Amino acid sequence: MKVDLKKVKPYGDTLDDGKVQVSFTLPLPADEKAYEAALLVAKGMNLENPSIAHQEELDKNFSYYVVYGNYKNSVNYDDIKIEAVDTDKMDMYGVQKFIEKNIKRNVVIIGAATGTDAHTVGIDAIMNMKGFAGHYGLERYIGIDALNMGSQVPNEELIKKAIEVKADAILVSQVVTQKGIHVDNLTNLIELLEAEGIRDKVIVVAGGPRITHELAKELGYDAGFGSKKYADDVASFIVQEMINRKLV
Amino acid sequence: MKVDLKKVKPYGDTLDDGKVQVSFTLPLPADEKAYEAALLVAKGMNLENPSIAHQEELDKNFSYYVVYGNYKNSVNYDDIKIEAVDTDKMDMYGVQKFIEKNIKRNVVIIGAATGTDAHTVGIDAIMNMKGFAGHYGLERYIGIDALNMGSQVPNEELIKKAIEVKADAILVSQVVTQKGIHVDNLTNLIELLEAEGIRDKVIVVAGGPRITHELAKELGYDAGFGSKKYADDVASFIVQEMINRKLV
Amino acid sequence: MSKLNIDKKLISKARTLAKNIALETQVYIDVHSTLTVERTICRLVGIDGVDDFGVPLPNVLVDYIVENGDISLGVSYYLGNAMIETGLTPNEIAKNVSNQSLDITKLKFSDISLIKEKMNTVVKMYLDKIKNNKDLRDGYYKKYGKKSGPELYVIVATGNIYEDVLQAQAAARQGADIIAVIRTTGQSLLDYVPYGATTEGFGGTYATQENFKIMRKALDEVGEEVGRYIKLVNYASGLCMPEIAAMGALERLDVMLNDSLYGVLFRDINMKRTFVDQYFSRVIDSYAGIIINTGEDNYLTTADAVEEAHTVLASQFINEQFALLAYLPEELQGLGHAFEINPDVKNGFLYEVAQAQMAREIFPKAPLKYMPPTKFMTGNIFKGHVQDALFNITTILTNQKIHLLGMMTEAIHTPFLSDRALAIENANYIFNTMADISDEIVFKENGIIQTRANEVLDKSIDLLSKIDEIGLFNTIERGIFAGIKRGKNMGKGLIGVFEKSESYFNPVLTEMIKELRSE
Amino acid sequence: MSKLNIDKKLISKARTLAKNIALETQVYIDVHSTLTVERTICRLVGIDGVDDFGVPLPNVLVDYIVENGDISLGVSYYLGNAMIETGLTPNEIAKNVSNQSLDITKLKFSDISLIKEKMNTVVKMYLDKIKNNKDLRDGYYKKYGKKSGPELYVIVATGNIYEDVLQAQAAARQGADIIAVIRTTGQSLLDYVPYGATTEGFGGTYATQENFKIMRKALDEVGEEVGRYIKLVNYASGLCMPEIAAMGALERLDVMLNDSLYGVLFRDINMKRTFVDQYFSRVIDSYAGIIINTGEDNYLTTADAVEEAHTVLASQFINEQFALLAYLPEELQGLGHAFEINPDVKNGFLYEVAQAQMAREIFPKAPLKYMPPTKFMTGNIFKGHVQDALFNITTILTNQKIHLLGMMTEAIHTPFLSDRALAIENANYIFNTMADISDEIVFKENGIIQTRANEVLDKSIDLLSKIDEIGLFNTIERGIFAGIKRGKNMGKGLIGVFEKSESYFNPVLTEMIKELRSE
Ligand code: B12
Ligand code: B12
Ligand SMILES: Cc1ncc(COP(=O)(O)O)c(C=O)c1O
Ligand SMILES: Cc1ncc(COP(=O)(O)O)c(C=O)c1O
Repeated sequence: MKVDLKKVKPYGDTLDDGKVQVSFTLPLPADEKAYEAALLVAKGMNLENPSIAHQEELDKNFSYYVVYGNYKNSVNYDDIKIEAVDTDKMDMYGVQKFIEKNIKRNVVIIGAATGTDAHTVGIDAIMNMKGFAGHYGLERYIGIDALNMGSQVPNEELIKKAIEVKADAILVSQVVTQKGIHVDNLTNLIELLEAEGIRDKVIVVAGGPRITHELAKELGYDAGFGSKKYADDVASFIVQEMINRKLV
Repeated sequence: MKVDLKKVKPYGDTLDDGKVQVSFTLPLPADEKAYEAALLVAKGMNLENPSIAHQEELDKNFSYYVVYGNYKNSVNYDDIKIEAVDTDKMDMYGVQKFIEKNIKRNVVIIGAATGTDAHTVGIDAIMNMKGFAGHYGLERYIGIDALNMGSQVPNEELIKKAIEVKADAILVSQVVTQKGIHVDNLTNLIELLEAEGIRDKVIVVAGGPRITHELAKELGYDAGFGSKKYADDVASFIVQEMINRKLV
Repeated sequence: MSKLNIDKKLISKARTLAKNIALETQVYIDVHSTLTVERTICRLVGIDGVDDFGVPLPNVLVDYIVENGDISLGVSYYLGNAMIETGLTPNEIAKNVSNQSLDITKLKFSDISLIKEKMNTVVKMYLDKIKNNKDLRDGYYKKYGKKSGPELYVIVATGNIYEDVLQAQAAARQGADIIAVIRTTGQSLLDYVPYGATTEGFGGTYATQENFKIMRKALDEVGEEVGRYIKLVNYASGLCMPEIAAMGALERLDVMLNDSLYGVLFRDINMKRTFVDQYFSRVIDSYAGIIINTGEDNYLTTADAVEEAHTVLASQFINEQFALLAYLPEELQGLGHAFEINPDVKNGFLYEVAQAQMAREIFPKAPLKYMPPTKFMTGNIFKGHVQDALFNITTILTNQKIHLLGMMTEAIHTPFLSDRALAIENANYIFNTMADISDEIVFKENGIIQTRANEVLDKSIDLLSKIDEIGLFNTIERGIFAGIKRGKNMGKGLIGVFEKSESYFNPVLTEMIKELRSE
Repeated sequence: MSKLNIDKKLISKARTLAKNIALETQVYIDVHSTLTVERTICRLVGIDGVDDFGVPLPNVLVDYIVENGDISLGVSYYLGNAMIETGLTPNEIAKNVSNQSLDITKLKFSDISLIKEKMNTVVKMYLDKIKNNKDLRDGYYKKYGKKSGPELYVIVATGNIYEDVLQAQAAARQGADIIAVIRTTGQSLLDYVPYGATTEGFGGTYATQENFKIMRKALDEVGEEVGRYIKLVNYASGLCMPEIAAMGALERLDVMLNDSLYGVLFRDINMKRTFVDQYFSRVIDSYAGIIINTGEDNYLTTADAVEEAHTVLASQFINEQFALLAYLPEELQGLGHAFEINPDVKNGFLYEVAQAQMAREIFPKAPLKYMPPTKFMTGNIFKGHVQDALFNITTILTNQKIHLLGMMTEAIHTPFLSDRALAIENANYIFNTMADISDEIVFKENGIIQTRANEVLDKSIDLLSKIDEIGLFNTIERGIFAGIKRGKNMGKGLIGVFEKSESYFNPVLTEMIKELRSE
């Protein structure tokens, strides 16, 4: 099987068949006209031969659809440039050595789940001694002073503390994303940092299950880390970025 | 909640949020570049803010995605015209009365699962005495002579028999649709009927779980019946169509 | 008949330890009040509405006393007196305080027994309203009958009460028995209750009295349609626990999340504050016939469900005793637990069954609240739907009562209309195809399930003994529940706690207890 | 230890009845042969390839004898004689017949004992090849060990053998233990076996020897990689049952769908033809160490699984006896059954468990083939995934062996790569989280499960008695299995059946039986 990387398509059971599965609800009663409307939605998703596998009434005026179809466009894989964190990944020992060799002083990192977000497990996974999934947390790193402020920390308080402890990096965790609340909250932090005139002096990193590096960059952060990222990922980034940005 | 029927969108938990769920496999390893490719597929499906909920390796060079996003187009419900069977639906007694009153002789209907298709349950549901899901089959109808030829019947044999018994209607069941085998087989029947010069003299109906009325019409059939259609649906159609087409 | 071979003596032992723990804490509770307790009294004598800045009148009044009077006497003292002096209703008094036309701290003070008498007449009026709600609910049950078997509980969380209504009604039609309106993320830390109908929230909808009313009406309507009484749930735990309980009582809510330990551990609310609040709010729940739900399930979202199962059980024992101290009968004790073992654990399902069956047998009359998998749900919605199915199986196998439906999209977003429908379908399928399974299946003598249950009970007794020794406050300070440490004098809301003066009185509490005792 | 309290005497009774039924049918079988049986002999003496019109040489040769000689003597007679006369190999002979340079019916005929001797030497060569395959397989098991617990069986069905390979290897890496290559829809009715590697099929891929070889190699490779022996399955039942069995034996397939009743009922194949074919093919399977799979599961796709459960059991008893008559030990009898009760049936899951446990206890050594829900799968893939999960649970609870994974898209299409992966994940999750459940759980004395199992057994005995009375041929004529009626002299392939002449001989069958008996 030879995939044409300039024209990658979804794969069902045969190369380039373009098969995708889709499901959605329409605010329409579950009748034949709504069935047709569902097909139109599928066609609007650029699906050829859309086939409604399932139509179900969810309520008088709501119907649910499971659809299969063949996606007719393709993706040029060779053209994809990813906005990825471009520093090298090191393990804990690597980071420690890097600090010893290149920074020669303790790196101060402060972190919190901010705003009304009460999800601490993510930021704890990054910062607490014991770490997560076999990756030790920043508190364990020799050469890093890690301060975890916990959850529901207002941006103002976080910044105050960051100034107080002379933080090199600020870690922000945002888990709740309903109605874009994380975007508002993350944007607000950057604005406050700029107002304080210290945006350039710190590395600011966002994280959470729905955070992508791309989104974080867009919002003015230096990096963003999503699921399956651990202390070593973010530590590697911070120490190298400190050198790159001459923040040592 | 007031739905704008000229601009119907999928519904997640708020009117017009456009939320849809999508899943597909890409013939690419489960890495960050493929993640990006998956986002591009989602964007190509006209999804705004696509978010990859899940990326999973299926094999070295295959990765699977579950994506949520907001469909940005909409459907004009008011504009939808459905290609639906437009005769009235009657129950068994209605059909029997209709025959007595308007046709005044027995209607002969022959049916089979054709080609290599061995699925009999569908055609049996329509034809056999006991019927299906509480709808008696055609064999029970007074005024209908129903002949079920079973499965794996070659088109040639079906036609031969139809001529022999002077069938008013031919019912074809097609359940297997892999690689479009049903389309080939259904098309072939119509060609043979035309070659025999009897296409105009019979009503030809297709059925099966993936058959839509639209598809059947396209292939030259008088009607198509999918899931949740029973003997009464097709009988109603046949007897009225006989009158419309003056085949009495 | 025990399927687990649990020694009854051990259960009694655990109960005794828990009772000691609760009684010791109650000593503290009895001599303290809080600002939200005082505001609750305001609400239960009819003070409602907001001032020009949107501040609720109960806050305006209580804060006024804090600043200008002596709150240790309690708001009732000032209110009762003002009623005598001005002849106004409590709400009129609050309004006048708000627009500064009345200074209730500067009035002439009548004899305390007269003040109490005055307050009592108003209190009775509002308590009658609550009793009336209870009767109404009982009436519905008479009319429709009660459901046997697990009750399907789903959440709505759009942020917009009107959208919530639409989805709640759809869910009821699909088969849901209980609807919870999730609160917006920030609300539990607000030291006031927002006002009016609201349409903007994040991951949930504001808990306001008006929103309660709107949803109650919608559920009564759809209940009529489907011929079932649909229970309504909201969340009291937080800085306004008793106020929200009171609102729930007034608007005929049926279930209240009401647990101080949850607030302490997961919202960093000060423990003194919330223990005091919890007591009053649970008395209100009891009076109103509201089932409480406790939050032990949450422990397992941060701590490991295999390792820390005994902390859940220990906490349930304590919560039971706190509830009993607040005159809340077992039938209203929706103790929490959860299906949160890592799906990769070998025989994990057997441990889940052991835990669930154990809770069922130890708290036989309690309408246990059983929470679905959340922590190990991922973006793989298909696998997630199966995780939820195993949770559903555990419920029908062990006769759980309040069954919170798991959503396949748990790791992604608050439920879509379709997520909820699929979840209901999942549960209904399983509850029907396995209808009599709990009666059919016996566990092997000394097998994995029995052994596990007995181990967890043993460990919980060890833990309760330790807590009994060091006290509940110290236990929390040392991070024994859910691995989370909270200081006695840390956390939100400590500032609202005060010691009652000798002549302090809470006429609502007194009257409710009097009636509850005589029942 | 029976979990079902089944009376052993009843089981023996059923076995005796089934034995009578099979023996009676065997009388017919023993005196008949068929064209595909003869072609099979050709294949097992090395005749392979196709003529210029694509007709397989075994067909060319056998058809030639039918037209020009006396087929009742058997192909071996002509072949052995021609070898003596011409000194050519069987394949060379077939080629010469095909290009009309040799007329084997017109040769001088040697003494039959010489002919037999000649044939036997060639036969031995090919049987050694098969034995060698068996040793190879045993070697792999020694190397990798055998899996305890259920084996995950998935299908590939792209129509293209190379695409199938890719998907089969992916499935093995994901955790599949057994790969079946589904045949294209038309093949079972072809009276020849297609030739060479093929890339076009509908709902399946042609079963050809070359395709078998390609897939076997691919599975050996991936097996090496994952450290497990991956079993390969194909379908023999149909008009070429023994030929395909022979091909499977030559290419080291591990499992063969091999059941005449399936062909009769679901492919309208003539019963006489396929009973004869089945006997020879099962002897081949036995000789090659190939597990057979029977098709009782299919009954429930047309008949009701609650009403007709006993027909499945009765048929299993009969199939067991047919297998034993073909020297196929219990360890190779993959008797079929299925999880096909309507999901809307109250306590349906308990009935499924009863049926599965019953099959397990009645056929304790057989590697039962357990089929997933298919009939009641719908386009609702989410619900379907849960139906499959309950099926997985039944398997781990009742110790099934060959576990055919259900696909959430069963009602829609043959499996996508991702469908298969999700199905494997579903099963692996359940098999691990419930690993020891079958040892943990006991069924209530005289509960729903026990009662159901005993009822089904009773009804199957009634049915077997009736069949014993009227004979198997008549039973099928009356539509007693799966509600499908088939006439003795109707259906496809009757024309290929012939009575053996007195001097007829089948050296392959004779030699195999000799060796199998002496084992
Ligand atoms: C546990 C949990 C809770 C616990 C939190 C306990 C605690 N102390 O944290 C409790 C029960 C209190 C809770 C409450 C609520 N929750 Co909650 N909760 C979850 C749950 C089940 C797991 C989250 C978790 O712990 N994941 C494990 C950690 C390790 O993963 P993670 O956070 O993604 O972190 C990793 C990476 O993202 C990264 N990372 C994270 N942060 C950072 C920061 C930096 C700088 C870096 C570098 C990396 C990084 O590193 C980590 C390791 O890889 C999820 C559902 C789910 N299965 O995901 C819902 C979920 C997150 N909760 C949700 C909601 C809405 C709430 C509530 C509002 C009500 C409700 N529906 O339950 C309340 C209120 C919360 C509030 N005010 O914030 C929603 C959010 C929906 C959305 N997309 O907006 C979810 C998705 C559930 C749902 N479907 O409704 N919740
Ligand atoms: C039962 C079954 C079988 C039985 C058939 C027994 C029999 N005697 O019919 C057996 C086991 C033999 C079988 C074999 C195979 N099957 Co099959 N089978 C099914 C199954 C499970 C149910 C089909 C069924 O009976 N439905 C119930 C009937 C009542 O529904 P229906 O056919 O849709 O009919 C209704 C309507 O469509 C309509 N209708 C139907 N025909 C007509 C005709 C007219 C004129 C009208 C008016 C109406 C009408 O009326 C009916 C009542 O409403 C489906 C999966 C599923 N759950 O759907 C797979 C399925 C149809 N089979 C499939 C396949 C591929 C096969 C096989 C090739 C191998 C395999 N994968 O199993 C073989 C070979 C079949 C062949 N040569 O044709 C695929 C088809 C894939 C595709 N889209 O092409 C399916 C979808 C399974 C899958 N995912 O692989 N199968
Ligand atoms: C006991 C209890 N109270 C309250 C809540 C919800 O509180 P909040 O609104 O703070 O999220 C929960 C949530 O799971 C709970 O378990
Ligand atoms: C026993 C048996 N043989 C053969 C088959 C497949 O046969 P065909 O290739 O004719 O679909 C099946 C299918 O399910 C079966 O159960």
